[in-house]
Amino acid sequence: MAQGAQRVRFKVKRYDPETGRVWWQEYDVEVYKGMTVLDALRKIRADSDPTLVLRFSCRMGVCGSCGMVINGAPRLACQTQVEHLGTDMVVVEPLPNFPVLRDLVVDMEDFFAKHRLIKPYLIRRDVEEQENPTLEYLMSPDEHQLIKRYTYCIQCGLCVAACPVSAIDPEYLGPQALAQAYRFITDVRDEGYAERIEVVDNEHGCWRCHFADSCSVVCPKGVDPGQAIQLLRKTIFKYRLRLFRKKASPVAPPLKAERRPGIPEPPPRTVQPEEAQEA
Amino acid sequence: MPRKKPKLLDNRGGLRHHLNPSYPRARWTAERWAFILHRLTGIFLAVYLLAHIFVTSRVAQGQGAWEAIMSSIESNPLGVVGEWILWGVIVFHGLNGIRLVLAEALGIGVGDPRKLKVPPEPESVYGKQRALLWIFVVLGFIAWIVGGIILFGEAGWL
Amino acid sequence: MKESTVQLIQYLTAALLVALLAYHVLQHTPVLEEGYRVSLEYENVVKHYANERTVLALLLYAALFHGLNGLRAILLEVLPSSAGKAATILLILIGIAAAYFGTLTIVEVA
Amino acid sequence: MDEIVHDVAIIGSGLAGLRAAVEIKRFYGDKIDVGIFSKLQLMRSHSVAAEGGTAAVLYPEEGDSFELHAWDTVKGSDFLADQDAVFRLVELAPKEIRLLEHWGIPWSRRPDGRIAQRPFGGHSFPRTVFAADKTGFFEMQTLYGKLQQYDGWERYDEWFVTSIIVEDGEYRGFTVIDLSTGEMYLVRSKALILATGGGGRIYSFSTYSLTVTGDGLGMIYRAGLPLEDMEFIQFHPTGLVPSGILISEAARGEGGHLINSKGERFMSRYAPERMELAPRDVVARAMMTEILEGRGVEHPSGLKHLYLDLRHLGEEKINERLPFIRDLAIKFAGVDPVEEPIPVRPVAHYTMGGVPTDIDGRVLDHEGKPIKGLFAAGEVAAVSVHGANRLGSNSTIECLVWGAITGRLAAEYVLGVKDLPPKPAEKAAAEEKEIFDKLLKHESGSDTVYTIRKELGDTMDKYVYIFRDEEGLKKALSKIRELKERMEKVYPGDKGRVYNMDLVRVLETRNMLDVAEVVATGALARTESRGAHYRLDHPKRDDANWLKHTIAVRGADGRPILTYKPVKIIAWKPVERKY
Ligand SMILES: Cc1cc2nc3c(=O)[nH]c(=O)nc-3n(C[C@H](O)[C@H](O)[C@H](O)COP(=O)(O)OP(=O)(O)OC[C@H]3O[C@@H](n4cnc5c(N)ncnc54)[C@H](O)[C@@H]3O)c2cc1C
Ligand code: HEM
Ligand code: SF4
Ligand code: F3S
Ligand code: FES
Repeated sequence: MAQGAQRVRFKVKRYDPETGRVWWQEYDVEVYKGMTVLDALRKIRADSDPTLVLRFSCRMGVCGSCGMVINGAPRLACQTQVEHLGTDMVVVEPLPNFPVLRDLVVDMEDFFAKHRLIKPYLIRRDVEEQENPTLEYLMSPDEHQLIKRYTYCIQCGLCVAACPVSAIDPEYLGPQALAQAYRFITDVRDEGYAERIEVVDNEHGCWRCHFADSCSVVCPKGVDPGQAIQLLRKTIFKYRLRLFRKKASPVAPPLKAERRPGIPEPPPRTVQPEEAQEA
Repeated sequence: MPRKKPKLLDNRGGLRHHLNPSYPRARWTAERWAFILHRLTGIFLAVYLLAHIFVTSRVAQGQGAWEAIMSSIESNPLGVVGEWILWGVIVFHGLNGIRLVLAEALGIGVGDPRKLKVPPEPESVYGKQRALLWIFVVLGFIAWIVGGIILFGEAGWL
Repeated sequence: MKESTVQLIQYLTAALLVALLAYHVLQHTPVLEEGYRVSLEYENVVKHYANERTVLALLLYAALFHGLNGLRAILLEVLPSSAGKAATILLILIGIAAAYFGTLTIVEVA
Repeated sequence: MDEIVHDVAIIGSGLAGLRAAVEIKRFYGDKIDVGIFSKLQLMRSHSVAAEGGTAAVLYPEEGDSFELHAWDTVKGSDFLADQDAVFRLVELAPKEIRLLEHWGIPWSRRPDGRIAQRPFGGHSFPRTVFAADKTGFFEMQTLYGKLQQYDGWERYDEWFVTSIIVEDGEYRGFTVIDLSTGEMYLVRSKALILATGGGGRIYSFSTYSLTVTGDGLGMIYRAGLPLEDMEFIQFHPTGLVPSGILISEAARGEGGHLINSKGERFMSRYAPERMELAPRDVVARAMMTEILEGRGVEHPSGLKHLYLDLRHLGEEKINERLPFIRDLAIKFAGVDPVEEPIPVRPVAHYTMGGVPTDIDGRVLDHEGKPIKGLFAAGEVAAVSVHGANRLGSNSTIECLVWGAITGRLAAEYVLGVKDLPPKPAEKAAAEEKEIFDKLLKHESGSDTVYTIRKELGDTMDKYVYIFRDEEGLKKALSKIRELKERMEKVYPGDKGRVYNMDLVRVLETRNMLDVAEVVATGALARTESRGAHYRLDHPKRDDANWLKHTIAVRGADGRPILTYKPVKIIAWKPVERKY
């Protein structure tokens, strides 16, 4: 693309819930180098059509708001540069497999509910320690690395939009929830594997995945739910065959360490606590 | 207090997305094509199995019954082509099935979760299972052709 | 039955089928027979039945379970929950019927 | 208008809001029913953008101490912080870190399995706990996940609060629009925890999410309550050019260098000891000086910038400690930090001021009396631990600490009162009329919210930036007033009910204009330089006259009236601030 501006046509699928009308609308946008699809859609809103609605917030790919289908693939609008798409017509649609609220905004209630089902928090037997911590639970960098990529999930829903099973089975837990279930099951600090396995080991749970791996290729954060789900099933088989043993990592022992060199002392107080008052 | 509900538009991809191996369009996944083929071949095989049980039950009714049904298949060119397709279906479903048992049930070849590139890439796509898929595709294709040569040769077509 | 158990059997039968099917197919190839057509002549077929009773029976049950359970998986996804349950029952009945017929053939021929 | 009733309502689901909700649930369980209102889906709040880390004293054995953390914070604040609050912060911080750890956060680890820490600007000990460079994101994820453990709370995703009603020194309720249906509701609760975050989007070049528009600040101000120290806006040294996306201070904490167009590490001229790790105000001013003196580089977008150089750290360290920074630089600026330096420029980053509260998070009126049933926590509140300049990684910990404190306190308060406060029917009806009969019925002229916002942002970027002077501030103020007038005649272009973003933008812009006016007024009045507030015409700190907090209340003519409030000094008297 040349230095100067270039016009790109945006074709957006719209839905007006008040009349029930669904239609395609086209807009021309002057794009500049580095312009993202989100920038372009916001420009359309500001310059020509304030009734076009979409969801966004962080504009830096961490909040997970701006998932939509761009040129046939689920992507984050804020992370997709118009230039990189390389087409002079950009087709934008709401994420499939989610009900549409209006234009590009989809309803994610069910998606969040499924995430909630898999208990996305550490489960420990030492509840007393867990709620009144003394020191941290041990976890080596290597153990951390085991769950790291799964913790990157921003709940954008792109994986569910891409999954062929979510496309036909509304009750399927979906790649996001299943990957998170595995994230907690493999966390060395967690002891809740039995509970979580009961949640995912059912007719609409992890067995409905057929390793199409579309979830993994569309995931904007490299979470790789496809991988997580396969490893999850392996773990479940092990657990059912009573080969799975896990002992949650303990609380760290008290630290014995030397004072680090070069750390200054805080200066002596110049106001004594008794005379402390408002200056 | 029950909340008011908006009027939502159902946008589930349905069978159209389910059966479309090229969705999402951005990056082609071989695994998705394999899945959809595996599913179609599986259905084919299951239906064939029931038919097969019925056909073979003729053996129990004596030579006449058996030869009658066999010749109706063998004399029909579609029957021979059908056998060749069946052979291809078995080969694909079987070989891909081996890959699936390894990957899905044993977690073999789906990549090491600890490996994290920056920006992160999906390891399962680059894992050994993908290589295995291609190997099987090639092997399966060869087996299918060899099967074809035998079948068509015996039918006197070659 | 837990879904994981069902699925485990699905994978076990898959693994088993690789061996059984390989054997079954080889019986009809020039490797173990004179040729495919020849292997399907009445006497040869009957001979096979007599020699391979157990293999054929195993193959029958494994393939039936594997294939019908595969269909069940698909139906569970396409149908709503309640219909999925009904489909399961229907497939079990089909399975039992087919297993009965198949067994009958094996017993009678062998 | 329908009513929604809860024991405790929380507005805002950032770190502060979620932490408060978790605290109430884990101590009071089903006894207290909570409603969480957020104009975004809960886990999308701006807090996810925080990158660098969270400060806490974890290893006193290695030489860190509460006293040292407090001193760093007080010195960083240029002595404007309330020191009692600072001590509260540092003492409660370690527990928050360990609680999050016990709830599942993947903190980065030392080889022996303990929590790792990194150096950060203005801290004398490497005490910033981090989770790679997405700390805020992981904290949000953990709190959101933890909340799922409990029942008895209701989520209101994408409900936009339009006004908070306070009458007779008591909180009465608030009005809110459910974006998914366009219905308006009056929410009544025995207590309200306000956690709506800062107001950084009044600047165009800003690290903030696009939705951080200072709504809480604006609504409190319009409810007749004061705002404190709003002139102190932090400018972060390293905003990615041209988008303003934050390049975390962690990049410098891990050893990154700032260089100018001549390739010099210019910080040696401004803070020879701490170099790049001097506090943000110092580094940001140094950078602007370099740029103004002509040692900057011009970006195609027209912005002048300097470079942040990470190349000497090597690919391995960058990937392990700063993966997100690399990701961002590649995706949003087309620069791979392993091979090229990153173009950066100081950027609006944090709102030090906010709603004045006492040390427990109770909202105060302009006389310092607590408002019954109203609490505030997080960036929206000014407990004043940050004074005139916040130290990096001290704000997420503030959100956690005061989230927990206000949660506990609000719950106890609610258990002590029997009835809901009286129904503020009149004000609620007036708000409904304003929106549905006025805003949604009129057509605007040539102005749109977007032109107003752009002009506001550009004005702030130009005149109320790092270097300020009387002339510029006066220009800014008159421009803001002009915009406010023009805003009277701007209506949403979208007249639909469901998910009317344009209506939200109009309401937000009103809040932004109010907040901007308070910022500029406070800055004009404060004739000294302290922390982030630097006046070219008054370049010295003036403790004799200005060691006090600014309090701004809305006057009858709509303009802010300023009064002042003393600083609480319990440990250290001001001394010269050198790094
Ligand atoms: C890019 C960036 C990086 C940062 N990095 C760090 C760091 O490394 N370390 C550190 O300590 N601090 C950092 N900070 C500062 C810190 O992230 C914020 O101060 C903190 O996250 C604020 O949290 P909060 O809970 O107060 O508010 P927010 O997270 O801003 O949440 C505000 C909430 O209020 C809701 N809300 C607002 N208005 C309305 C309304 N009208 N109706 C309904 N709901 C409403 C929003 O939906 C949202 O849920 C960073 C800030 C930025 C901008
Ligand atoms: C060569 C031996 C075979 C192997 C290794 C094999 C392997 C597999 C595997 C692993 C699956 C599970 C796929 C998943 O759930 O993702 C599967 C599914 C299936 N198989 Fe087989 N199979 C074999 C033979 C057969 C036979 C003989 C039949 C027919 C009777 C059959 C019918 C099916 C069906 C219908 C499915 C379901 C397809 C789906 O859910 O997508 N398979 N097979
Ligand atoms: S797994 Fe990836 S695609 Fe799916 S919700 Fe999480 S971040 Fe989005
Ligand atoms: S796309 Fe769907 S089928 Fe499985 S691997 Fe991913 S969840
Ligand atoms: S706007 Fe936050 S992910 Fe795109």
